[in-house]
Formats: sequence, C-alpha cells, structure tokens
Amino acid sequence: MKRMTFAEAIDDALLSAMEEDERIIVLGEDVPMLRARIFARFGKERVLGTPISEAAFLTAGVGAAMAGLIPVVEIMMVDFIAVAADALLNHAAKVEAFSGGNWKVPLVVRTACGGGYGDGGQHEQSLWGWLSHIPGLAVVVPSNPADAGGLMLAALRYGAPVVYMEHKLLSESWLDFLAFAGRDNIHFWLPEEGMKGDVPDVWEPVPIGKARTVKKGTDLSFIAAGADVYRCLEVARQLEKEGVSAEILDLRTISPLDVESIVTSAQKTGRILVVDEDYKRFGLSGEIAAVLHERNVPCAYRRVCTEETIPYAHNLERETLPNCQRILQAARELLENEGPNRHP
Amino acid sequence: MKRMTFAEAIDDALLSAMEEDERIIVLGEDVPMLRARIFARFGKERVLGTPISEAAFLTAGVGAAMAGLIPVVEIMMVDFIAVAADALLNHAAKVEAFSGGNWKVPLVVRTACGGGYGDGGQHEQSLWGWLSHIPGLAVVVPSNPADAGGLMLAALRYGAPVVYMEHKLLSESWLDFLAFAGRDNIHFWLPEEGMKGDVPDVWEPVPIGKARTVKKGTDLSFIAAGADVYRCLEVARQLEKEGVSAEILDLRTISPLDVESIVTSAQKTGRILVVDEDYKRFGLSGEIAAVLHERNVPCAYRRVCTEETIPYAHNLERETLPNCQRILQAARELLENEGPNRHP
Amino acid sequence: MMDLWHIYTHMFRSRLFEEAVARAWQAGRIMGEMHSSIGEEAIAAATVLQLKEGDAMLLDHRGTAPLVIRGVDMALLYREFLGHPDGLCGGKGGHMHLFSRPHLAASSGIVGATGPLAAGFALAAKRLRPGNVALAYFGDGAMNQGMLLESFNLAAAWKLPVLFICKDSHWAITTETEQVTGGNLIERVRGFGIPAEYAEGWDVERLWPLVQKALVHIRDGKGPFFIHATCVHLEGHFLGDPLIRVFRHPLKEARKLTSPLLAALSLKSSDSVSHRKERLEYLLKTIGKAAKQRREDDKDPVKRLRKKLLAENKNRLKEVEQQIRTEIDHIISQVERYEKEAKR
Amino acid sequence: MMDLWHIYTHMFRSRLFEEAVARAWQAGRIMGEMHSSIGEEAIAAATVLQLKEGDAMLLDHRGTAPLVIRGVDMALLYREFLGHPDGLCGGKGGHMHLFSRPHLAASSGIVGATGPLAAGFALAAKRLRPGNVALAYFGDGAMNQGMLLESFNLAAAWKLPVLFICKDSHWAITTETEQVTGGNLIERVRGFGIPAEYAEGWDVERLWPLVQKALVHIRDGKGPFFIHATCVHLEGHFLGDPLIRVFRHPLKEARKLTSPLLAALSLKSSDSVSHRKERLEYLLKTIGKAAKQRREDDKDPVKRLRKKLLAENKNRLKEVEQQIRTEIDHIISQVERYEKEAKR
Ligand SMILES: Cc1ncc(C[n+]2csc(CCOP(=O)(O)OP(=O)(O)O)c2C)c(N)n1
Ligand SMILES: Cc1ncc(C[n+]2csc(CCOP(=O)(O)OP(=O)(O)O)c2C)c(N)n1
Ligand SMILES: [Mg+2]
Ligand SMILES: [Mg+2]
Repeated sequence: MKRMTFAEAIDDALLSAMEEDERIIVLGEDVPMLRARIFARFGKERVLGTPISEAAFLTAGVGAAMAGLIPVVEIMMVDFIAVAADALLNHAAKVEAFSGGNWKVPLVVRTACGGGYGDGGQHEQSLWGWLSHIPGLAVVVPSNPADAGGLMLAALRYGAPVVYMEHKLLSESWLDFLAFAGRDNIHFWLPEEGMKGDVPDVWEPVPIGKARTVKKGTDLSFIAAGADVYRCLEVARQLEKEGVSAEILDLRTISPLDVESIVTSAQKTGRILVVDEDYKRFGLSGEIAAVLHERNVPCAYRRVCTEETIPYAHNLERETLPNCQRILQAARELLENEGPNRHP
Repeated sequence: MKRMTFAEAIDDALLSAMEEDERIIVLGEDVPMLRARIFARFGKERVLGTPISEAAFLTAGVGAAMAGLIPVVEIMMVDFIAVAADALLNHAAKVEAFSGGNWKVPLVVRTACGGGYGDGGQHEQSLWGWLSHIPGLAVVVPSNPADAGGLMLAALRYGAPVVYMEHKLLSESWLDFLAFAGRDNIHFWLPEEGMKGDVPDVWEPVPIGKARTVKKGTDLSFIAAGADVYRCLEVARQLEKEGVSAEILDLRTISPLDVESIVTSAQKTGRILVVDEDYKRFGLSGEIAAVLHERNVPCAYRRVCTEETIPYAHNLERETLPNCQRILQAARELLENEGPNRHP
Repeated sequence: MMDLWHIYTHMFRSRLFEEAVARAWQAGRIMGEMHSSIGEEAIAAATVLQLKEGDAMLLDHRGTAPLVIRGVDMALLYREFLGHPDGLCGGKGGHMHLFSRPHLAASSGIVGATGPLAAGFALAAKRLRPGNVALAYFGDGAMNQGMLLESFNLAAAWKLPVLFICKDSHWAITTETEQVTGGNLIERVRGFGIPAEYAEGWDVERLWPLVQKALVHIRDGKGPFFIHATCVHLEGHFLGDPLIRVFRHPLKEARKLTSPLLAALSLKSSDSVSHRKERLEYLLKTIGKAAKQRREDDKDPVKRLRKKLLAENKNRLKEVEQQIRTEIDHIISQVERYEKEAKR
Repeated sequence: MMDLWHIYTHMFRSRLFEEAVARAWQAGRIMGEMHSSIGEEAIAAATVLQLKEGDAMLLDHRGTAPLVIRGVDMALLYREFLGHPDGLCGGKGGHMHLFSRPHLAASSGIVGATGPLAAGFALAAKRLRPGNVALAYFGDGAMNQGMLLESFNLAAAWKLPVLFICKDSHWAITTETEQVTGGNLIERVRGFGIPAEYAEGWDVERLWPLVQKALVHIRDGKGPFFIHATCVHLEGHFLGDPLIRVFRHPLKEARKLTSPLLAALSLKSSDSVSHRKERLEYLLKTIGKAAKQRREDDKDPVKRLRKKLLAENKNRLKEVEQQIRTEIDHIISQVERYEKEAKR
C-alpha cells in the first residue's frame, strides 16, 4: 500500500500502463506541461500537445484507436466536449455497431468536471448523464485515488470508448491550477477524504460497471458519484447522530449503470436519495428512477441535483450545486414521508 | 378550418409569422430550395442559405437573437447538431442566466429527427431527451399539422431558445427528399393520421409545456411524442378490441415537461408506458419515471425506446425503434403484472 | 506506373457496379438515400490504385467507388445495400457507413469528419506503420466544416501523412458552393501550411501524376498534401435527386415543385410581385444549372477515358468491357439468387 | 482622430482597474480563475475608442479592458468579480461571462466562440442597424478552433460587417501556439477571402490607423476585416499562472513542479536517462521562455505610451494619472464600503 493524491494516482496508473503497452498515447491541450511526469518519461512521441481544436483531435483519437493505438484524449474540461460532441455521438459510439461488430474503438476520453470553486457555468458542468445517454459510450467517475487509478487501467483495457471524468474538487493539481493558483486564502467545500488515499502497490483494474458500497446502512440509500459521495458521507454522519442508518452507494461508473447494486440497496432501505451534481432533468437521477420502476422496487425516492446554469457568485454556486443542507433536507423528507410506495 | 400536410403547416405558420414580424429570419443549409415557398415570398435577405458549418451558423443564430432578430436556424437533421452542440449547451441555454436575466435569446432551432425509412444510425436519431438535459432549452416535438403550426408560432414568441423537432415520418417533404425520392415502391410504417390534418384558419400558438390527451382511457397510459403517438394509437386500438381502455398522452413538449398531465394520467390509470424513439437510458423515459417517483404516484411503469445505434437494414431498424409489437408486448406485461406499486 | 487500361478496368467496373446498385435502388430494393460516386471514378482510381498495403481510406457518403477499386468484395457491398446480414457490415451500416477493417477503410455520413479521422489514422501509421498514409475524401461543401479545417491545421502542425482529397462537384445538395464560400480553396489550404494543387478530376491522366507526387511527398515524411479535383455527380446529389427529376420527369415532378412557388407568388402581401418573380427565377435558374451541369458528358471520367481507349484499340476495349460486364452480372445475380433462397 | 492623451487615459484607467482587481483576487476575495487583459490595453483602446453607438463587442475570457474602455461602470464590473448581487450580471456571470446589453457587449469563455457570435451580431446589424459593426476578440490559440474558422468563411460569404481581432500572445496557456499551428495566420485568413493585416499590438499609434482603415472598409459594406496584433500577457495566462509563479517564488513553487519531474527522471524503465533529461530540458526551457517573454517591458503598451507622453509633457501626465488614480481608488473603496455595509 502507498498513499497518493487523486491526481497522482491517475497519472501513476496511466504511466504504468504506458510502460507495458506501447500503443497507449496521450494527447490534448497542454498535456506536455499538465502531464509533465508522463511527458518526461515518454516524450513528445507519446504525449502530444494539441492545438485548441477539440473536434479535430477527439475525432482523430477515434481514428487512431481504429488504426491500432489506444489514445487517451484529454478534453481539458467536459464543458468543452460540446465543440467535439460529434466525435463521441456519431463516431466513437457508433463505429462498432456500424461495422457489424468488426471494428472496435479502444479510446479513453479524459476530462475534468465539476464545480464549486468559482469558475462559472461554462467551466463547472458535470454532464455525465448527458454523455451516458449515448449508447456505445461508457462513462466513469471515480471518487478516490484507488478507484481513480484502477478505473483508468480498466478504461485502457475496455476495448470500447470510455469517458473518464476527473472531478476537479478531488484533484489537487486542477485545484492548484484553477482555484488556488498559489493562494492560501480561498475557502470552499472540499471532499478531503477523496483527495488522498491508499492505493495498491501494483495497479489492478477496477471493473467498469460496478458500484461500491461506501457505507452500509438500513434506513436510506444515498446514490452518488465523484465529489457528491463525500457530501453524502457528511450528511450520513449527521444522520447517524440522529439514529438514522444511511447506506451510501458510490456508482463509480455512470454508464453502464450497476442496476443490481442500486436495486439491492433500494430493496434493503426502501428509500433512495440520488445526489447528482449533473443537471437534474433527463439524466442520471431519472435513469435510476426508471430502473427502480422497471424492477418494481417498492421505495420512496428523492433527488438533489443541479437544476440550472451554475452561477459564479460563491453563495449562489453553493446553493445550485448539491450541498449538504439540501441533501440533509431531502433525506429528512424521505424519512418523514415514506410515501405510498414504501414497503409496509 | 383548412387541411394541410404536416410540412405545409409548419411553413405556413412560419410564413404568416414572418409577414407580421420583420425580425424573423430563416437560415440553414439549402433553405432557399427546401423552403422555396418562404424564399419566394421573402427572398435572400430573410431566407439565407448557409455553408455547411453548423457550429458557426447556429452560434451566429445565438448572436443574431441577442442582437434583435428572431432567427429560425435549421439544422438539417438533429444528428448533425452534435457538431454545433456548444452553441446550445454553452451559449443559447446560458446567456440569460449569465447576464443575470438581462439578455434573452429568442432563437428557434428547427431540425428533422426520427427514423424508420432506412437512413442509418447517423441520420435517424431523435435526441430530444439528450437536448432536454440542458437547462435553459425548450424542446418541442409536434405530432400533427395543427400542433406543428401552433408550436412553431409559440416557439417564435417564446423569447428563449426552443429546439423545434420535425419527425421525418410525419413530413411529406422530408420523406419525398430522403426516402421515396420519386419512387413509389418503398414501404415502411408511416404515421398517416399525423401527416395531414385540419388546421385553424388563422394560426394560434399552441402553448409550450402542455401535453394533449389524444385518447382517454382508464387502464393504462401511453406517453409519447411525434410519430410514436401513432404507434401507441395502433396498439391502443388493438387493446380496445381486447377490452382494455388505454389513454394516450401526446407530450408535444419534451422540455419543460408537462408534469401535471403525466401525474394526472398516471393517477387515473395506475400504469404508465413510455414510448420513446430517443435512446432509452438517461433520457425522457427516465425523467418521467423520476417525476412519478417524486410525486409519489403509485403506478406500474414500462418503457419502449431505442436502446442502441439504429441499424440500416430495415428489419433490424424496425426492431430497434419502438414498434407496435414491442409496445403491445410491454402493454400486456404492464396489464398482467400490475407490480407492487399499483394502487389497490 | 500509370497504365490507362488497368485504370479503365477499375473505373468501368465501379461504374457498372454502381449502375446495378442504382437499378436495385430504383426498384425499391434499397431503402433510404443513396449517394453514388458515379462521376468520381477518376479521382477514386487515381488515388486508390496508387495505395500500398497498410494505407488507410476515410470515405464520405460516396464510398462505393474507392471500396470497389480497393478490392472490397462487391457482393459484400451489394448485400450491405440490400440490408442483408451477410453484408459488409452485417446490414448495420448501409451505404453511408461502410467499414472494411482489413482494408483500413472507414466511412462517415457526417460532412467533414473524414479529415480528422484520417489525421488519427495517419498518427497511428506514423507510430505503427511508418511510410503508410491515410486518405481523406470529402466534397467542396465539406470545405466549410470546422472539424475539417481544424484537421488541416492538425495535420500540418504534426506533419501527418494525410492525403486530403477534395472532390469538388461545385454543389452541396441544392447549394452552389461558390455562393457560400469565401476565397479560393487552394489558397485556403495553403494558408494552413499545406501544399495544395488542382487537377480536373474527370481527367485521370492528369490526376495520376499529381497523386503520385503527393504520395511521394507524404511518404517521405514531409507532411500532408491537398488535392483539389473537380468532378460532376452525374446522378445529382443522390439517386432520385429532385433537381434532376424535374428535368427527367417534368410532367410528374415539376408541378410538385412549382405549385407552392406559384402559390407564394400570388400570396396577398405588401411585397411586390416583381420581387417575388425575381426570387422564383433565382430558384428556377439554380435548378436549371444543377441539372445542366450534371449532364455534361465530357466531364464523365469513364466516357472520357473510354473515348481515348476506343481510338487506341477498339477490340481490346470491347473485350475488357464484356469481361467486366459478365463479372458484375454474375455477382449481382448470385446475390439475388442467394437472397431469394434465404427468403424461402 | 487619434488623440494619444485621450487614448492613454483609457489605457491607464483600464490598467489601474485591473491591478486593483488583481489585488482583490490575490487577497482571496475573488474566486476561481482570473484572466486579466493587462498587456492588451493598446488593442482594446485602438478598437473600442473607434466604435460608434450600436456597434457590438464579442469578448473572450479577457473582456475587462474593452468593457472599461467602452464605458461600462467599473463599480458594476468590480462587484461582479466579487460575486455581488448588484454586479454587472447579478454575480451570475463572473469575469468570463460579462454581458452588458446596453453596450451590445457579450462574452464567452469558450475559445473561438466570439467569431460566430460576432457574425450573428453583424447579421442583425445589417438588417437592423446598417453601418454598425461587430467586433470579435480572440487569441492566437483560438485560431485553430473550428467554429472560428467557420465564422471567417461565413462572414466572407455573407459580407458581414465583422472586425476580427486576433490578439496574438504567442501562447495558449502553456502551449507555444507556433508549435501547434500550421502556416501563417495572415495567409490563413486571406485564404477565406478576408483582408488581413498585421500590427504590433503594443503600439497603439500603429494600431489605430489600421483599425480606422478596417472600420471604414467594413462600414462601407465591403465585408469583414481581420487584424492580427501581437501582445504580451504580462500576468501570464491567468493570475497566479504557475509558469510565472515558479519565477516569482522559486523556493515555494519550483519544488512542486520539479519533484514529479525528477521522480520521472529516476524511474526504473527501459528508456534512457539522457532521453528523459532532454524532455525535462524541453519543459524547463518552455517555462523559461514563457516567464521571460512575459516580462518584456518594451511590449507593455501602457509603459510604452507613457514614455512618449512623459517626454511630451511630464506635468500633464502626472495630473492625468493622478486623476485616474483617484477615480479608481474612489470606485474600489466605495464598492468595498458598500460591501461591508451589506454584510452587516
Ligand atoms: C455535418 C453535416 N451537415 C449536413 C449534412 C447533410 N449533407 C449530407 S451530404 C451534404 C452535402 C455535401 O456536399 P459536398 O461536401 O460538396 O459533397 P457532395 O455531396 O457534393 O459529394 C450535406 C449538407 C451532413 N451529412 N453532415
Ligand atoms: C473550446 C475550449 N477549449 C479549451 C478551453 C480552455 N482554455 C481557456 S483559455 C485557453 C487558451 C486560449 O489561448 P488564446 O486563444 O491564445 O488566448 P489567450 O489566453 O492567450 O488570450 C484555453 C485552452 C476553452 N475555454 N474552450
Ligand atoms: Mg459537392
Ligand atoms: Mg494567446
């Protein structure tokens, strides 16, 4: 066991995979500097700084993957993926289907997501639900260093396109770059437990599509991913003091969704609270509701998500993102009013 | 009352609005020819054929809307919106929020959607759920000539961005262009009842955000939009013969969703079947499940959607899109197995 | 070495095959749109016949000729168009999404995507198959699509082995590209630091040495090259192109087109009739130009080369053509027989 | 008429204001990133001061100087940066999303978006405010973004009244633009049929007449114009730029940067140490270049003009500067007082 920060873990797993597999390359804006350690090891043949043209280099990543490489294409922030959405929607996600299964696209799209540090609505989106709508894409959102490294390894071996999302609040290096920038007088909520942690001595893949029970409980299930997991933990501790036993499921993978784990937890507690930093409507929280319905799981359900464009001002931003107060309140509502769906 | 085809109705309502409001312009690829009637009336000052650069001209549409025009920007097929997704996600949908409510974007994005005529997976997507994920965008999907004209008028007056989606199977002109192309020996399922119909003598806006009950019933509610409404009708007629009374809700607007109408119907019938030609996961069908859960509506739920990339071969395409057999089967399941959520 | 007889064999074979496909389409046996590469055979032959093993081809919506000439089994192609499970892509792709992994040949129906896809294939070639190239085919209309422009820059900056081939038909569906394009295409590409040259794309004798020179340049590691080659789509934009239909079947088609226009002409409005007449004339002129331009025999690359070979050796020509005719007839009839048997 | 004293007033005011903002940021009172336009004042002044009522400005992530010079209330801007509900956008936008409808000034944090947005504003101007123009500001890095390239074509094809202003800092975050850009920017733009000219962007005396000429061209209805102006971001990419920090606080920062690199250097692997040293040197050289280039006083537009005016009339200069200092101090202290009161 070693200890690493979240960002170190990703780069470390990537670096070790690159040692073993010559086909893996990294490309994206500023990657020689942002991934300096990997650049120092593999140089510009395998760590390629790109022009600011996400559509071209992400689509090129699809082509390179088809042609025998395993590209890790970095889209600096997931917000910018919108200028390259065609590469995912119409190419990465469809080549295998179009080719009758004959041609696979082993591509990893690495991108930073999430808000809470004051960058405003074009730079703090999460969009994992949005991307998960597209059949043929896997979407992973790790919440701690061990999962971060393990999911990177799994993504590199997945043999199909994976969007790998790195929550900025978990990543020391993004925070230093975008939020603190050398300052120590800036304060905002941070998921500290996820920012640094134990990692295995040798990286092993963390299976894509498998959630993890962070905390067992019997009265209520939180379902979350990324930084939200720690918001749920805070609220769960608070509830614990009040005698409520909350379970927390860290999805780790948004798509394919681990339906079994969700259903099992819902069957146990009878109350589901989805905490989702991505936009509320037509996304992850809805999909979870649908699978519960489809599986006829009797349970009460609430969701705490981002409902609108994320504002800049910190107080407004905090209100807009799922915060502990909103989560706590929703949990209390769920506990009070079990709803007619609740198992007797 | 007059009778019009679906496509005629849209252009007619648009034309009449353009007569009244000088600020309305139309731009997009091939619009002088595709909207020949409007072009003949208003010429190239107001009907502008664009280069094939959706990102630029859709973003320009946002700018033009901010600067005082009401642009109707045509994206030939919604699939291609992926190359211009940034214009919607980061600009059209966010300017009002960013500007503190001071600046609105009265933009209509008109785009053809839907499949079933053999154009394959990059040209037959629906994506209304995908677009509806974005807060700040309205998304409408009319299913008949009267709604088509009325919703166009409403979209033009909405004062905020509206994606107006025109199902190709409903539109004689798209079908002639893309499917028949002068041939009369091509056969596939068509929503004939929606392709032509009565329209008011003078266009009135059809309110955005209001669903319409196409057929009243007591045992089961179909929720659908666009061409799917007619698939549901066919199935409902079949069920009728078996003594089952099905209600059909035509959403007309996907976002903002008419939650009240959905809840009312679900409360009445206790069984919801969402039929959604857009992709199944993380989309419309999930959002409907979520609002039912949130409102604690006791009901059983099923969904029939598109689950994967739409294949070209007609038999595979038919199986992949929601078809009457799949809908009927899901309805039967719902009716047989009421599920533990069902009201006693 | 440019062997005109050899080249002709390929061009003629491709033409005959596409004519057979057109008949099947006309007979209603192929669904949806069908963009043929009839008229592009010289461009296809001059490029494809100079490729080596390991070179890649990125194809737009007119991929048939390059695939036939590259040696992809025509029976597989034909079955794919018919939507047969034994087609090239199991019937999943259709004519806009043709993929042959052994040939490193991939298609996209999204205008402009072949450029960045080729950049990706070229990047992989640089690492895995040094000396190999990637060809990107696209039209004049695509020259305004952002991701293609971005890919010019990417290929130049990274010195990628890409041969960009612009097949300039002067038209994008119903739009004269000139009217929506600023500057000059050759200058535009040179502005990205890529050598760019022009040749008449119906004249294989001029094209061949230009392609040869370009490939030497690229294989020498000097970076990308751009060829601007004019061509005429003798069948119009797609089979059944309405602009062509009007002329081929004036009685049946012209009314469809003109009656809404005439209606617009007689609309009550403040706009002067002379204004509207002018616009009508603009539309009719456009249609006329489109139809006329597409009937220019001297720009038919197959007829053109045939003339020369006919003068050279009439008997040999007849023999060559007869052989190919037999070959195509055989393939088509075999597929049809097989189809019939499969249906039984 | 170019009045250097008048121009200096504006440049100096903008500089002082941004310095005050930088202090507030450094003091931890402004969240997130902060891209200042320090170093761009000559470009801002030479363009903005020649605008008329009804002209529009589309701003990138460095919008402060143009807004200040255009006359937007600095108190509103300052409050916006502080995230105050009385800020320019109610605190919703922040420094990357500044909107002032009365000034027709809008921003985008998405690189390249200002081009197509400006095209839209220009299109509206053509219809609603003939003779007015739209200015698009963007950096050198943006010159590779597809939608900006597309907008060059759109503006050229439609002869839109757009002034494109490329503020070439030679850098995009940590990337030297030259290394990822093919060809030459002026040639690139001319390739779209747009007149393009260069001037040193730190020299307002040369810029002014070029802008004047460009605006005459555009207002005359001759279509767009492109100005390529170099500049230096004296504060680096954003406040607290790590490449600058390393030099300003070597003890504190250098270790952060170098320790992962040194770790990479000593990693066990098959790769030679000399190779890795080379790469390390490349990174260190890049950092050095970035930091050095950003300290070049003779490229500071304010200092440069100041020198000249100082020689012309020392006393007048002192007076002017003192007045502006008082003005800015007053604004800042008023906002702060107001803030304090609001907090009570
Ligand atoms: C991004 C995108 N926009 C629009 C279309 C619809 N479309 C298909 S082909 C075509 C015209 C292409 O013109 P050109 O590039 O000249 O090729 P040609 O058809 O003339 O060979 C258009 C607009 C598309 N497929 N993709
Ligand atoms: C589409 C997009 N990609 C990436 C970014 C991240 N980003 C912000 S500023 C910047 C560099 C821009 O460089 P340049 O255009 O030269 O402007 P400068 O910062 O030098 O003024 C980048 C890559 C973004 N905001 N938008
Ligand atoms: Mg063309
Ligand atoms: Mg720059």
